[in-house]
Amino acid sequence: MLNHTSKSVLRYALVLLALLAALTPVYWMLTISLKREVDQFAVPPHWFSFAPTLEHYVDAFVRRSFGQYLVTSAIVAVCSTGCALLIGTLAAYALARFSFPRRLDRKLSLWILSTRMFPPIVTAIPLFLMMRDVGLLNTRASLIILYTGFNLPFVVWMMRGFFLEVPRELEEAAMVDGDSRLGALRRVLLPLVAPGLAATAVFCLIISWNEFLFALVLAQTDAAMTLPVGIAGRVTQYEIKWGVMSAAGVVAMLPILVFAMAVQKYLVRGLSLGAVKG
Amino acid sequence: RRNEPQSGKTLTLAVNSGVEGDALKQAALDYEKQTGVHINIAEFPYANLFEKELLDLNAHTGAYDLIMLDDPWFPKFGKQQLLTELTPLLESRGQKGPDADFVPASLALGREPYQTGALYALPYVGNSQLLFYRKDLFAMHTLMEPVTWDEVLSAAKIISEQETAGAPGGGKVYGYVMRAAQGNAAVADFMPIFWAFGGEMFDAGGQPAVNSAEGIAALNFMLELGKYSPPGYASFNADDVGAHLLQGTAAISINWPAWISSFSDPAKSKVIGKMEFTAMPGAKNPGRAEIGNWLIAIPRDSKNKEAACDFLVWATSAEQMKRSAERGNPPTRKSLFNDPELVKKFPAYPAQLRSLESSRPRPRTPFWNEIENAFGIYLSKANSGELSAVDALNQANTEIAKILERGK
Amino acid sequence: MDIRFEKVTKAFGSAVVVDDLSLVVDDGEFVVLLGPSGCGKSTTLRMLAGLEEITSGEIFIGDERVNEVATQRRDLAMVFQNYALYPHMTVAGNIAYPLRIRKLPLAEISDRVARVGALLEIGGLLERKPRDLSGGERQRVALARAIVREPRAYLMDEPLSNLDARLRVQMRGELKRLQHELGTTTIYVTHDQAEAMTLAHRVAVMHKGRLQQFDTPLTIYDAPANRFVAEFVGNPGMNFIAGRIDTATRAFIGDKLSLALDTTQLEKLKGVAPDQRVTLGIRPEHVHVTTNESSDWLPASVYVTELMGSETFVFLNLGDNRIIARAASEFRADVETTVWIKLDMSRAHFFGSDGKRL
Amino acid sequence: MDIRFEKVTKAFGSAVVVDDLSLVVDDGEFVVLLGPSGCGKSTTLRMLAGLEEITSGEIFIGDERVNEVATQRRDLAMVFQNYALYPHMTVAGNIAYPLRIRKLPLAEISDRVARVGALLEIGGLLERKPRDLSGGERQRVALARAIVREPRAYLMDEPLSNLDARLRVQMRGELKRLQHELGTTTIYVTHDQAEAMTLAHRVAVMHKGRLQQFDTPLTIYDAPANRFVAEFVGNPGMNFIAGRIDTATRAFIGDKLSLALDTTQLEKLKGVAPDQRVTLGIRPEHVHVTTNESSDWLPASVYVTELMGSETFVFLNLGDNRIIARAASEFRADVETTVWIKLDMSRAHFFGSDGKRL
Amino acid sequence: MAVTARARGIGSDRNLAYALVAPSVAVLLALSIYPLIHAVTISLHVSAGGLSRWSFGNFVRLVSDRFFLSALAHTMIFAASALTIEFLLGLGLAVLLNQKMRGRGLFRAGLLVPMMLPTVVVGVVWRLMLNTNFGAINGTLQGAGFNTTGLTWTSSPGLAMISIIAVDVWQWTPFMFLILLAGLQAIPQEPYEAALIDGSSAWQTFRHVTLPLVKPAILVALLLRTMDLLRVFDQVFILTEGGPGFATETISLYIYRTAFRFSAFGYAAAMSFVLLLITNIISAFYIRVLQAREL
Ligand SMILES: Nc1ncnc2c1ncn2[C@@H]1O[C@H](COP(=O)(O)OP(=O)(O)OP(=O)(O)O)[C@@H](O)[C@H]1O
Ligand SMILES: Nc1ncnc2c1ncn2[C@@H]1O[C@H](COP(=O)(O)OP(=O)(O)OP(=O)(O)O)[C@@H](O)[C@H]1O
Ligand SMILES: [Mg+2]
Ligand SMILES: [Mg+2]
Repeated sequence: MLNHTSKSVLRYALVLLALLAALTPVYWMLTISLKREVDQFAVPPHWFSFAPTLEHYVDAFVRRSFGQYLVTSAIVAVCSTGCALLIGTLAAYALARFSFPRRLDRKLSLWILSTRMFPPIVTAIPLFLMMRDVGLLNTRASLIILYTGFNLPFVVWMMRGFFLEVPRELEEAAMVDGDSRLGALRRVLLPLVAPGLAATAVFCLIISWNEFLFALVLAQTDAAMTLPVGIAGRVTQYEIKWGVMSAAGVVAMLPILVFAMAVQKYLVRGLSLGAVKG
Repeated sequence: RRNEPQSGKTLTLAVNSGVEGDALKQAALDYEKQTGVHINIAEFPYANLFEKELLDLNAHTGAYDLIMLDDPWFPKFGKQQLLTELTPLLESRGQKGPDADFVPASLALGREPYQTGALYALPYVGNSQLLFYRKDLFAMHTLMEPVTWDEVLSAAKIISEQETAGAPGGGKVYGYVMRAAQGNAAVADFMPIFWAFGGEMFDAGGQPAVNSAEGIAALNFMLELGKYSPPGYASFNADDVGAHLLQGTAAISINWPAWISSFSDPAKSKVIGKMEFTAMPGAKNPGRAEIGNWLIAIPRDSKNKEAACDFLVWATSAEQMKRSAERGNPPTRKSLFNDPELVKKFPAYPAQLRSLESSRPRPRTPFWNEIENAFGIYLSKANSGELSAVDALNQANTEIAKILERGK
Repeated sequence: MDIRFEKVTKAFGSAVVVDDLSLVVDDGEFVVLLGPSGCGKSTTLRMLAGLEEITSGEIFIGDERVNEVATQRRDLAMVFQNYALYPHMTVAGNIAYPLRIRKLPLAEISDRVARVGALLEIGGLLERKPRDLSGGERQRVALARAIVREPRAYLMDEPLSNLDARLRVQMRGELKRLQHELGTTTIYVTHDQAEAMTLAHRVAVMHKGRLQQFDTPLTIYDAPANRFVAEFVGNPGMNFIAGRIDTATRAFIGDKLSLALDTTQLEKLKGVAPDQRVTLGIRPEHVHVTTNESSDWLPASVYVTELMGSETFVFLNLGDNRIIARAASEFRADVETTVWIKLDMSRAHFFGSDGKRL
Repeated sequence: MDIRFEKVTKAFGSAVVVDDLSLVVDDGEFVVLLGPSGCGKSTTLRMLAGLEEITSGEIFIGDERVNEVATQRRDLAMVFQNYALYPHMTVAGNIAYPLRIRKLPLAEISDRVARVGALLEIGGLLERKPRDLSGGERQRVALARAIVREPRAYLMDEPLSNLDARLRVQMRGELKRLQHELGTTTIYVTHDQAEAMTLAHRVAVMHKGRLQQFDTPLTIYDAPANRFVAEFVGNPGMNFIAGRIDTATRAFIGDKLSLALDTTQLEKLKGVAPDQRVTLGIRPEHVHVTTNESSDWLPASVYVTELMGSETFVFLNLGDNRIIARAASEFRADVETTVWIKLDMSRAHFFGSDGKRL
Repeated sequence: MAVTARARGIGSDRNLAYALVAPSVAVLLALSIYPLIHAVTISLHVSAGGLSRWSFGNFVRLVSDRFFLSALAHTMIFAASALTIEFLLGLGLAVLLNQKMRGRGLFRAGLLVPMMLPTVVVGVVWRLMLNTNFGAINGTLQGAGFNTTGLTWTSSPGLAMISIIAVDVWQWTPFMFLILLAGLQAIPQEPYEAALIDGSSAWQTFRHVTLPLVKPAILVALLLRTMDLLRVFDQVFILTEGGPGFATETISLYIYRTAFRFSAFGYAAAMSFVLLLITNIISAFYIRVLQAREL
């Protein structure tokens, strides 16, 4: 309450500083995507005044098939995020709410986590061979499956933590009211962990959206080529196509940004207010 | 002709995303129009293309009917028998082999063993290093086109010391710009000097000999040259070098022909018409460039070898290669280097041909990647001042020895 | 639906909180669970609801053994001691929830919600979120959520504890009516004497997880099975005077006092050995007190008086016993002064040294 | 430390929940806030504690205007109606927290915690987490956390609501003693008649956010300022009989009844116009009832009787008035039978049509 | 209050529990078992002159491999520094943006942007900005009149490490921020009111109420971030390729070269197991220290 204003001024100052730090490079990237090569290296750099050109965007999305990569990326990201959230949340719920015999739940949680510890570089080849043998090589399906796998540990651990935070009474009430466990999960628990769910979703989406190595290994033709691989292709043997990469980067960023904007409103104060006495 | 390519067929190409790939892409479109054979191009970053192809071919997926290879990769593919021998396919077309128009140095790259062995790939892009320099500055300071490394050094010295504000935008012009990033970059810029100073990777017994007296002299010379290079060159790659040249902040460098067209592109270049290109300078030995050709081969597991071969022959034919040349890729055919139209467009072609014919491949060992990596790290360390030339080369030598040891 | 607990025990780790509980609640009966804080009342309800696993023993609803039956299939309605409202739903949403799950037609749902809302005087709050409610309002929402359905049984854990006296009397009446109309078996935890007395068909008194007495309210009050019940039920609880029975003088001999016993009482107390310690219990309302001296009344000194408005509690020192008398609201007496009291021996209770009623 | 509310108003959006409240609590005074559920008691405490912004008006603690003072610096201790325990701390941790942050020596902390724990009979639970406690135990932890300190004032929001009668009487005593010893100003919200009567120096009765009466418990009980107070305080509340004053017959005339008035009363009622409606109020304990006919008593028919054990409430139809009489526990009468009642007119209250006391 | 006692599996529920975890377990098994077996076998093979045989050679080679050891060291330095900074910054921002303030939504979304860019792009953009001679940073500094000689960001061994740490911090602090914010949001209001009443200062409240209650989120954040940091690949690969010299070579980079460039898969796998072991130890440590309640 006291010196309310001065406090909030300070707060704004700090936040804006952080924003500046976060967004300057992005703005720079934006300018690069609109600059001709000569201007990109100008010293001192042109932050604001330069002759903009859409050349690089045209190059990326008209001359090259980045448009198609974008679609593939979108499909893969959305599907894998969806799957991961779905099955991961269920598992998280079980691990948070049931006590398995012989501490099995503990072991499971740890194992699930550990699947994320192995460096992907080494698993890439066996997975490549696996996909070859099941005939999924060079398909979007293969990427969806893989990314679901990558995101699962995260989803499970994240959501498990949030479930543990929710007063158990609420669920009990739901079940006494005759709701099935899953019904209670859907109608009571999930709305209450919306912040966690939102954060998790954003993160999963980002991971699958930007994954590079496996996309590279599993794609054989444009059929399954994702945006990051396409973008990386602009680092050529002799030069780096800064403009095209930035242009693609800008475009790649937008969908996620929109999504983040959309879900961030769920990042609101936890709702267990007034729920239970104690 | 017996196997007329029947339309409706599909070929899949793995190409390097870059000018070479783009050229082949264009060609593919034309080919499709002509023959109705659909050509499916898969572009991959240069940094990963090798791994990608190796993995895929080893896994026998048969996904690709044709692949582009940078020549240093070839020994690995050759040794592991992953490619289709071309001669039989050519003979089945009534050719006894590749025609004589190919530059021998380039064609030799596609044979395993080198020069003498069976033919597995045809050269498509005839890169070999050139010495780039700013003729305007050279003229200004009354300097001759350098033919020895010492001349390069003194020229670099003079320009560095005098052109402190000569760059567009008023910056300093560095006499020389080299790339000493670990790995490929450092090695590529070092090899010409190394060879010119009489160094050899391996002695007669096949043992590593980079730390020979000549080697040490060469590296010391490189460091000397480094004094006139922009700060931080120890981490430079081709793009940094290109940027410096295009921005007019450096006067001399070793680089690849692929850059030549850029200098006349106003969207990129601040030095239009000021660049000159020439063959490698020499020292104790005559100058020899490192060759860096792009080859095209047919994987063993391709299911359309015939059709693939048809395309290969077509794409490397004189008239197609001319189109690719017009798109900025140095050819691998003598006839094209001497083609008046092209020479008019690319005045450096004579120089390039000379350089190409006298060029040397990187040592042809399947462990080249590993060796280049280790060697490059120490070269880079020397250039960044972490190690003295002697220590760097000694350590490099032992590492290389280890690698060969493991290979046995 | 009748409910049976058979030798039910619940232990958290080593701590036994419900101990060998056997209890039969008849169909349509209204049973009140009474007991000190922490004696295991909520746990008992929670086991019945299937929210706590039963350590040993069996629970039956009707003829069905429900030990392994999942909560949602037991079809019970429960008012949680700590409300457990759904914070993200409006009051209406909270109340409607159990109906929505049963896929009732929307019209009926809103209709029922409105009715219950009006009944519990929260009709005006239906669109609020729980966090915008007062304590008592929250409690009423919790109650509403339970009574909006017609389950096999109601379990209510101190459903009125946060309501004001007036509202509580009123709600009490409504619950009684409701339960009477529907005839739904109800188990009801309360700490409020009046609720227990007015609502219960039978009262079960628990102590340290053990059932002490299970009988009609009046019996519990007028014939407590042991000292604990006698002291716990009634507010203030029963007075106790230590002493022994002297068959010779046909009297109860305590510290500095001797109280004559009538034949029936002597009959009851025949079994008691002369030297055995006996405790006499008598309720405050059976201790008559007056300020003006009167023969054959006992003198006692006033320790303190508590004015309740409607009545006055007089704390007295009688010998080395401290006893409480209920007096009219007009009664006044200064501390330390001597007053005269009379114990209505016809209403006296006697307990053996084991605390059991004699 | 004395506490002053001056014209304090609190509105949530458009809803005014505390309305122009002015109240002065003297230093060391024990004030009980009484009022129906949702009348604004908790909000009042929360404003005093600085947990709710004040919409208008001023609050003073001592001479300091605290409207803008941050909660931490008001140095008050509060028992929250919903406990608000720290879920991650043990009981001991919860109780110790206010001391720990005041950097008291560990020895003293543990010593104090132990003392308070013993006092509230949660000594055995100190190592438990709140989630492993029963409702009453949680409430006691909340209480312990407040009384472990010596703040400028205690704010207690129904601190005993979930405790059993016995424990409540006991805690009541402890709180009274504590407050007496420390002389700490205390504002205490309760719905329990007995607590209000026994603990309070003064009782503030609120209704719909407005202060109705602020006076000593007995005054509140014996001279309620208006009908609301009269009905709200007392359990069951006061009986009301509508009628008018007939100065000629010096009597109160109601439906089928006429009650003689004495001079003092007539004095009081002089101002009342003959035709003006007047309400007579009389408390159940001042309605004497007997089954055996007696002259000059009024006949009334029994509607229902409620047996409380210690006493019996008799609901009667007197003309078209429903009145309640308090009778001894032995009193029995069947429904519909006629009984005879006598109103102790000396204890009658009269209220004008505006509900104000005459 | 957050009641987190575990539901006692009642009857059919236990089967439900298994049914719920089954899909996740299935997917992860499918994706991890085969690769693991594969990795174990190849790591226990060395190929000498064409034919390969069982041997511990790869693991023996580890201890004598200078490149490996220094790569390990680099990775540790990198991970430790980046993690610390990211955690502190992320926590600070989360706390900052946890309170109500106008435009909070935009700020939050804005702060997440760095994480949304494809890593390749991040690498490239920073590489461009950090460029010693043409980079925006040095350029702007010079413009502001600073002397930037010596600020050869990615080009000198010392600065290069700092540069890649800085870039990682820039890109991944939002991750910490996001998770911790979500964690903070899940904390109920009541304990805070109690803390105010008990007179605890903002800091004390943070220390004694907020931190303990947000532990689960912290745990997850640290765990996942650590794993990813220890496996860091893309950024470094684009930014410095491990250079100059070997200054910023991380384990993953080295594993990558070994596996793909030099086709020494066995040795790469062997190195991976070391990394796996380290990650395991660290994770176990976190869990022991931070596990708010029984797992
Ligand atoms: N999860 C638990 N772990 C350990 N002990 C527990 C747990 N839950 C409850 N208890 C203990 O069990 C006993 C009975 O708890 P219960 O809630 O049934 O009491 P109660 O009769 O409802 O008391 P109240 O009237 O205060 O609500 C209490 O002493 C409590 O401390
Ligand atoms: N955040 C809020 N928004 C809107 N109305 C509110 C809010 N909080 C409380 N109220 C209303 O203010 C009124 C007073 O609330 P308060 O909690 O002070 O009541 P109370 O006297 O404590 O009642 P109880 O005895 O039931 O606790 C209630 O009607 C409640 O609905
Ligand atoms: Mg309870
Ligand atoms: Mg309240």
